[in-house]
Amino acid sequence: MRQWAKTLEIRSSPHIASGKSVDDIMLNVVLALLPVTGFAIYAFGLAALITLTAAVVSCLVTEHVLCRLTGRNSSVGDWSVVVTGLLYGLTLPPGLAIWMVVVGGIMAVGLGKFLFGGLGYNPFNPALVGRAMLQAAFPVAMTTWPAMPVDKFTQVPSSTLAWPFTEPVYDSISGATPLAGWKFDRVMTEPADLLMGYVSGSTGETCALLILLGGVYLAMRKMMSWRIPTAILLTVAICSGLLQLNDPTKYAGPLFMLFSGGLMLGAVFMATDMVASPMTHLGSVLYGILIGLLVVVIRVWGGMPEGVMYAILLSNAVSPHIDNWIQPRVYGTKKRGQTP
Amino acid sequence: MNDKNATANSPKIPPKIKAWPMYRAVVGVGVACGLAIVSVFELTGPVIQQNKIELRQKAIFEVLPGAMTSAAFRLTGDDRFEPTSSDSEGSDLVFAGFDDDSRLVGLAIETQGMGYQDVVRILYGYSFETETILGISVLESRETPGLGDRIETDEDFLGNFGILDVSLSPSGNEVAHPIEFVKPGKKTDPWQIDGISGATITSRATANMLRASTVWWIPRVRAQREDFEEPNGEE
Amino acid sequence: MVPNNKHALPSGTDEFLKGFWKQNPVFVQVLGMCPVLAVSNTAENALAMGLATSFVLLMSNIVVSSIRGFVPKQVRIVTFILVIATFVTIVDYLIQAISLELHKALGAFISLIVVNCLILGRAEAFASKNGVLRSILDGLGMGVGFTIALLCLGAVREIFGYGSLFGLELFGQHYQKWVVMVLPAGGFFTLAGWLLLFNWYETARARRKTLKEAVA
Amino acid sequence: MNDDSLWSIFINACLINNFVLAYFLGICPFLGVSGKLGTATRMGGAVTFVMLVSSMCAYGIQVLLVQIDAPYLKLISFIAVIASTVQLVEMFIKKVSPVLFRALGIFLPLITTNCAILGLALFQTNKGYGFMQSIAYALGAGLGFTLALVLMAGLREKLELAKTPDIVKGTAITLMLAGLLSICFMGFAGLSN
Amino acid sequence: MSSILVLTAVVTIGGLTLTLASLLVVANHWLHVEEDPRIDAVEDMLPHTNCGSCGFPGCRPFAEALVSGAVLPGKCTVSPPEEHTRIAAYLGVDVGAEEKRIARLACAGGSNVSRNHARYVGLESCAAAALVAGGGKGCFWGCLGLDDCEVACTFDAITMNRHHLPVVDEDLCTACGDCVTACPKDLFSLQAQSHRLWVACRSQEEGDEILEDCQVACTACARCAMDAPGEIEMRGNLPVIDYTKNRFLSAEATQRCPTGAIVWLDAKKGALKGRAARKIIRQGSMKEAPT
Amino acid sequence: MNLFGTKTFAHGIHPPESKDDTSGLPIRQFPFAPSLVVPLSQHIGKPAIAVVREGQEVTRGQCIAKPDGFISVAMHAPASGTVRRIGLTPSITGKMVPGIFIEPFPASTQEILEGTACDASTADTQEIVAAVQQSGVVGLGGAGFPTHAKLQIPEGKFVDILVINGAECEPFLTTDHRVMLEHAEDVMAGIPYLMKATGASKTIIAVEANKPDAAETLRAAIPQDLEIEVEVLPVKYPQGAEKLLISALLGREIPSGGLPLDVHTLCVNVGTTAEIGQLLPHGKGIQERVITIGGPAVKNKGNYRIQIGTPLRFVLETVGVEEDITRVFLGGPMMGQAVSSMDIPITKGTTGVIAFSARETGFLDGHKQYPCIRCGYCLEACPIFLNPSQLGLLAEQDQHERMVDDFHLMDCFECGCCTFVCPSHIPLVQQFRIAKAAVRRMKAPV
Ligand SMILES: Cc1cc2nc3c(=O)[nH]c(=O)nc-3n(C[C@H](O)[C@H](O)[C@H](O)COP(=O)(O)O)c2cc1C
Ligand SMILES: Cc1cc2nc3c(=O)[nH]c(=O)nc-3n(C[C@H](O)[C@H](O)[C@H](O)COP(=O)(O)O)c2cc1C
Ligand SMILES: Cc1cc2nc3c(=O)[nH]c(=O)nc-3n(C[C@H](O)[C@H](O)[C@H](O)COP(=O)(O)O)c2cc1C
Ligand SMILES: Cc1cc2nc3c(=O)[nH]c(=O)nc-3n(C[C@H](O)[C@H](O)[C@H](O)CO)c2cc1C
Ligand code: SF4
Ligand code: SF4
Ligand code: SF4
Ligand code: SF4
Ligand code: FES
Repeated sequence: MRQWAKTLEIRSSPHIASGKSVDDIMLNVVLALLPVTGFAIYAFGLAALITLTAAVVSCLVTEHVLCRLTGRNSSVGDWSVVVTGLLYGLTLPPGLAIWMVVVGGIMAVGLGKFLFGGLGYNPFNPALVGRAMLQAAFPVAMTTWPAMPVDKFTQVPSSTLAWPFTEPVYDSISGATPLAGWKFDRVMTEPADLLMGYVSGSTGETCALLILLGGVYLAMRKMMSWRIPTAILLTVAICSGLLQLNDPTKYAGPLFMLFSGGLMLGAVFMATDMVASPMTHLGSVLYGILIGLLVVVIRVWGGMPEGVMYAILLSNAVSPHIDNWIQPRVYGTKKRGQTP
Repeated sequence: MNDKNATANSPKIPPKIKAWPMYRAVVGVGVACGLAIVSVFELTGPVIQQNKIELRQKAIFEVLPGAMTSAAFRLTGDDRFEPTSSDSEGSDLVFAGFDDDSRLVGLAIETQGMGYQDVVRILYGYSFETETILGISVLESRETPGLGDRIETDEDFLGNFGILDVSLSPSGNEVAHPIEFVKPGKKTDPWQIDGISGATITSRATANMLRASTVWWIPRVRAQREDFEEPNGEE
Repeated sequence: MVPNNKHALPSGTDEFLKGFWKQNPVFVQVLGMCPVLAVSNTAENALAMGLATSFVLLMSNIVVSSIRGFVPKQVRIVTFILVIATFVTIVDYLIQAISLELHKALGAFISLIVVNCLILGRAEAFASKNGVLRSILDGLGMGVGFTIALLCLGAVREIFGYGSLFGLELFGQHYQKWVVMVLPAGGFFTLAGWLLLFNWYETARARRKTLKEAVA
Repeated sequence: MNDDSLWSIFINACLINNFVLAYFLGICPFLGVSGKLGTATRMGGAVTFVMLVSSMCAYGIQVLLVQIDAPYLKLISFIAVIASTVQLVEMFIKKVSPVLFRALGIFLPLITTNCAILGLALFQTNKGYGFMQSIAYALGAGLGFTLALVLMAGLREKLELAKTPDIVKGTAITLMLAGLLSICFMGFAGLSN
Repeated sequence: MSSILVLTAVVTIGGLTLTLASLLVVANHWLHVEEDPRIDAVEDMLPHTNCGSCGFPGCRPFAEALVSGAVLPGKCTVSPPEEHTRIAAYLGVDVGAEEKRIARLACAGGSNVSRNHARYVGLESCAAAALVAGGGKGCFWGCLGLDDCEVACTFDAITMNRHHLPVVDEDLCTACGDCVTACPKDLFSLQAQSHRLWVACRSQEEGDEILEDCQVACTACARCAMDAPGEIEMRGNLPVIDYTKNRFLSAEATQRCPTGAIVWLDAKKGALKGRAARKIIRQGSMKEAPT
Repeated sequence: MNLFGTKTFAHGIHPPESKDDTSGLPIRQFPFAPSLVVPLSQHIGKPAIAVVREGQEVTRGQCIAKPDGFISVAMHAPASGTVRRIGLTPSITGKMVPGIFIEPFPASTQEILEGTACDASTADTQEIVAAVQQSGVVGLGGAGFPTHAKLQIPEGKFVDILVINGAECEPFLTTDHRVMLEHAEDVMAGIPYLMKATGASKTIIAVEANKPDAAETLRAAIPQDLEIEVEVLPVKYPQGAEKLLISALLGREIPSGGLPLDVHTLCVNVGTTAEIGQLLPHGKGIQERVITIGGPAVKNKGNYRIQIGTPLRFVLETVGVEEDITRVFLGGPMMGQAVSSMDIPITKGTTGVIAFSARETGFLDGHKQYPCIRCGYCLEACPIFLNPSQLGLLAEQDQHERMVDDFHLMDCFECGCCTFVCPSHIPLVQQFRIAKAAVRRMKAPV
């Protein structure tokens, strides 16, 4: 009687999907980061390669081991931890001791991501948590920059190879980052050098053009919110412009502010980490403005020359509130948002 | 409150407030406590006073090598200095240090300024003979251990002192070369302070407060050098 | 007024020992966190703070339990705090007399022992309901538990942050100090780490227990 | 005397040396009451209010004690006054407005045993602040406390829906977050003029 | 000198405390608010730490909540268990002596005796599956076996047997009713433990056609109703047992059931099926030991 | 000509349309199945009451069940034949519902029985409503709400614009498209009934831009004396949902929990309209409907006019399916319901039968589910402006009340946009359905 002996499958609608997938998005972020990574290796040589490899590998291994220890499926395959590792590596000074890179990588994934429940639940940007921990633990090592450019590709600073838990020894006198140069000595770096990345600084932050290129690629593929970087960059540009108008000898101009330090990398790749940023469009813009303001405040009035990392982390902490506060206006209701 | 239900449910009625037990308890205990504190204060007071003086003297002797005794002086309204007791406090004090032979070694002066985290207070020693800063001692700081606190321990940094030039200009009423801060290893002139790499902010703050303080104090104390000469310190 | 359970008083040893583990003020009750975090950057400070707190705890427990009869409820907090503040002032002066350096290191936290939730908590929860002897045991136990916990934190933070323990250098001069450990953040992380260990041990023990029961 | 500007006193107490995240004051309520945003905000308000009141009281007492030259009575008078003020305010609110009491007053007992209040009184006298400076300091400290509490509450509410491992749940995760927040606040270090 | 000191101290502190005490006395007099005295009593039994770890902003609000019955004393992490029991005893309400009730499942169609029309893919939960074309089970009324009840039971009274059918441990079950709400097919109900005669099926289909989907289904043959007239009656193609006549019920009614849909739940031997139930069914799908 | 209309709604998605296979195929008559089952509940509301006995012979179009109350409609025999049984039959929800089993006479001409006609120009509102109820017409757009109940405008409300829904935004489906092309005059005949009953002064027929031929045909068929407009809207899912359609056309926003009536409009599907235009002038009852049979696993895809009550098994056997068929659902792929049993009959609400084989379904299930990464895609897709991400997180913790109270769960109409775009492949809609069911259970009077 029953012609179809075969059982059908039933599932809940919808029965088709867009085909976008988390691993796909993350893989694309890695792709977008490749030019930056390439330039970093070109500019800083083997030292950068070692730093980046150590960063990515330590993040990957931490994730895998922690997943295994807690009996979860290893989530290494979704590429997100590669993004974290790569971005984390790109924010480190090129000559950082390998063992410190590894310590920070463990912090980034363990403390920044895993303890909060893994992918999707981290309240702070894991890569920056790793960097912030390192900056707090080893401030000297984290603010010592090899002079740019390094003469030979194969040259590895002795600090990179410091024994675990020992203080690294620096072989040559370090260079100053453009921001530090401005803050402490009022030395202005050439805008062309800034743009092309021929300055000293963290591994991946120096070439603003390539970072923008990656950002545009991601934004076009709709894998990143273009609102956040735009809001950040505009805010910084406007604020610094106003300040410069006020007193050009005391305050650096928009061009310098935009293209120095970690602002580009931070605005394009790190503030946009969707997990720790608000979800609505308006929320994203507010979040971007907040980051921009904090960057300016810390850079101009703060004790440290650079503040992108702290600005992003602080805004990460604020983003749940932005999300609470700015809810989309539901169709057919009057008020925007609701108070949970 | 739904008092009917509440009282119906439980027969207990809140006790009437009686004033006397409350007074008895609070005042009684308070007075007893006051007495206890006073007696402990009485007992420990002199020891603490001694400790305080010793601590300050330790700092003075540290910044004025060779000094064996010290005396405190207060700046008066007419820009003169008069002796005062060694446990007095205030921002208008300087301390003179004397060696074995009761000869004036120099003055110790306190100054403060914003560091990396919070206000840093330091004491520095000034020598009339060489017209230099002899040394510094940190009285209070909340700087990062291992970084900011290297202004106390960093040999290179401390090497700046002893020879740090604060001589007056020929006119005698201003410091010829106010102290300057330079990046580590960039020192060329004797009035420059070489920074500490990794603690730039704190070392710069130190240099800045020294500059401000010396510019103000040195012309004044030099003009009144004789005020400090008679050794009439307490010890 | 309140039905009392005089029938099930724990033994004196238990009263003393409970503060070590079962009701450890720091790890279990999570009380008196401020000094725990603030003054545990070195083992020495931690020890000093622990002892100072224990002293105040003990003394206030004694006094509170002996005057508990004649303090009306409405002024209880004020009275107890007066007692505690007195002992804190005394400790403050004693430490100043012993060493000003130590006093500087402990900072305002000596004075803040007054508001350490642990002390008022024990005064209210225990001493005001129990006899002097029991209160002494309780105060001692809690004090020791508190000191142990402080030492746990202080030791870890000093080892990482300074490479030393009780001022003794452990790893030679090339050791890279972990500045974060002596910063405020390090305090939070270290305590969190200890709590993690504690939780992990407790869950593991609970699991073993249920496993045993299941087998039996 | 101290001549810091009111604004820098305020910023210092609120951001740079945040009472909770840099000075470790008021940790118990910070851990206890930061679970829900609404509660956190109200607790913050209550603490700020009490800080203002006790800061003024402390200023008065300090003036008095200096006059009669009895510094040794500082601690005991501060705490006695603060404790009873809090109790009085609590009773007062309870009587006058039960609604307000529900919203605010219930936090008051928690505040008596809050180090932050006493800490504020002690610090402000140690630093020798004048009346207006004391108020700026209290306001900064109170708002800083509220800020830390509110940020923490937001994070904790968010994490409530997360799949945090079991052993981290509870105080441990709150402390982790506090540590991270404290690192974030390090960004404000050295903020000046 | 020292006497002056003592005098200052005594006068200052005395004055201060006097003022404060007066203020408190006055305040207590004027500002006293009438409250349920049990709150005070309960608060007295709490540790007064005001630590907030109970989730309430202090001991008093917690005491209020306790008195109002919103929480249980165990929430307080500070006070020891003895205190908890003390508070519970003080506030305790009479539990009353009712007959023990337990949750019972009205389905015996484990995976060994029933078949599925379609394979459900998606969230692993009965509630989810039930919304997708009923879950794909051949019998629309039957248990989907995706553990919602097991998860819902906070007392671990439910375990799934190896045929994916929930089994209730009568000792552990507290009749909380969580499983009743959890089951999307409404298969659980709370029954007095003495109700031994039980229809383990909900199918409303009539006739043998249902047997193709489930071998232990009730075919509405009405033999049980005939064997126990007045105590069992057929309603909506299912036998309905009148438990008010519980005393007269016996295993007799199960004897002629061809599928074993009606069972006698023996306290010791578990579910007993009638002689007429086919052999495979008699081996039982209902009271399997959980694996 | 306005080919690419600009009127549309915010958010929404663009799934692949997949309509090319069947949109060009004319409607064909489907053969009679050897046995038909007419469920008594094919609509929202109370089931109809059978008025035939087992063994009775019935004529095609004869009323075999009468409405039970106002929110209920009549059923008509889909074929002349014998009533074999009145018993339970499976339905698309999986529930067993009572139905009338009819065995058609093999050699009958299957003439349709006519009743009392209802003339749009003379009948008054009540007569039209009664006639619609008697004709058994329910919403053919999928929801199956009795149309006459919509036409009964409550006291104090009024309708000024009637919207005829020809959007057909679901992928694969082409029934409305074909009806508009081939039965434009029926649509135009149906509109006067609707306008008369509701008092609307104007009618807008909404067509998506991917059916330009339909729009043309309709425009050409507009009678002189009626104010009817054909509006072409850009292609976007779920344009066909009445709330969004009305927003797109008129800029009116239906309040949360409200009806189109609250903004003085009424929305009726074109198929429904055509059916009314066809049945009412002859007093007939509905016994067949147009259905798209498509999907990759179907061999003879097409648009068919099928007897209501035809078992699915017969339908698929007749059109032929691939060997490895694994999944069949009724309706479009976005909202359609999966079929668990081949014995369920085609009902008035069935718009299409879509079948997938193992190849396509494999693609869907190969995806691993990740935690929500808060990408915000779902927020950007949800046409109701909900926060599906937050709702999903809450659903995982079973915080159903918060979902309802704080995040408007009950406004979700399960369009599936959020699930479609979610890169983490979270079954959001399913979670929302569970939550809604749980909330309804809780709120239901005990
Ligand atoms: C995204 C990003 C964020 C950064 N944030 C910070 C920061 O908050 N603070 C910081 O000192 N350096 C930060 N850095 C590194 C700085 O850009 C820069 O290299 C360094 O701060 C300059 O050295 P300095 O400490 O001498 O100023 C960041 C780098 C990147 C790529
Ligand atoms: C946790 C932390 C603590 C710091 N503490 C100090 C400090 O106490 N004193 C200081 O001058 N700089 C401190 N810094 C700032 C950096 O070390 C700063 O980049 C450095 O002073 C710049 O010096 P450089 O130009 O030699 O690199 C700290 C930075 C961090 C991250
Ligand atoms: C997400 C969604 C999509 C819909 N799409 C259509 C559609 O494409 N065509 C249609 O006629 N009705 C569609 N509907 C149903 C309409 O909202 C509405 O119920 C119908 O047009 C009313 O006409 P009816 O009662 O004649 O079926 C959709 C409903 C929803 C919730
Ligand atoms: C546009 C974009 C930016 C990202 N930026 C970061 C980042 O800055 N840091 C990071 O750890 N992960 C980043 N990720 C990866 C991912 O979100 C991260 O692994 C999660 O934060 C871990 O839960 C990014 C992903 C995308 C798509
Ligand atoms: S959920 Fe409740 S009623 Fe059901 S089995 Fe468990 S304890 Fe019994
Ligand atoms: S009894 Fe109900 S809840 Fe339990 S497994 Fe069966 S269908 Fe699911
Ligand atoms: S299914 Fe609901 S939540 Fe998802 S997009 Fe549609 S209306 Fe929004
Ligand atoms: S689309 Fe999916 S992953 Fe993205 S926010 Fe929505 S639920 Fe989360
Ligand atoms: S110890 Fe500071 S608030 Fe508890």
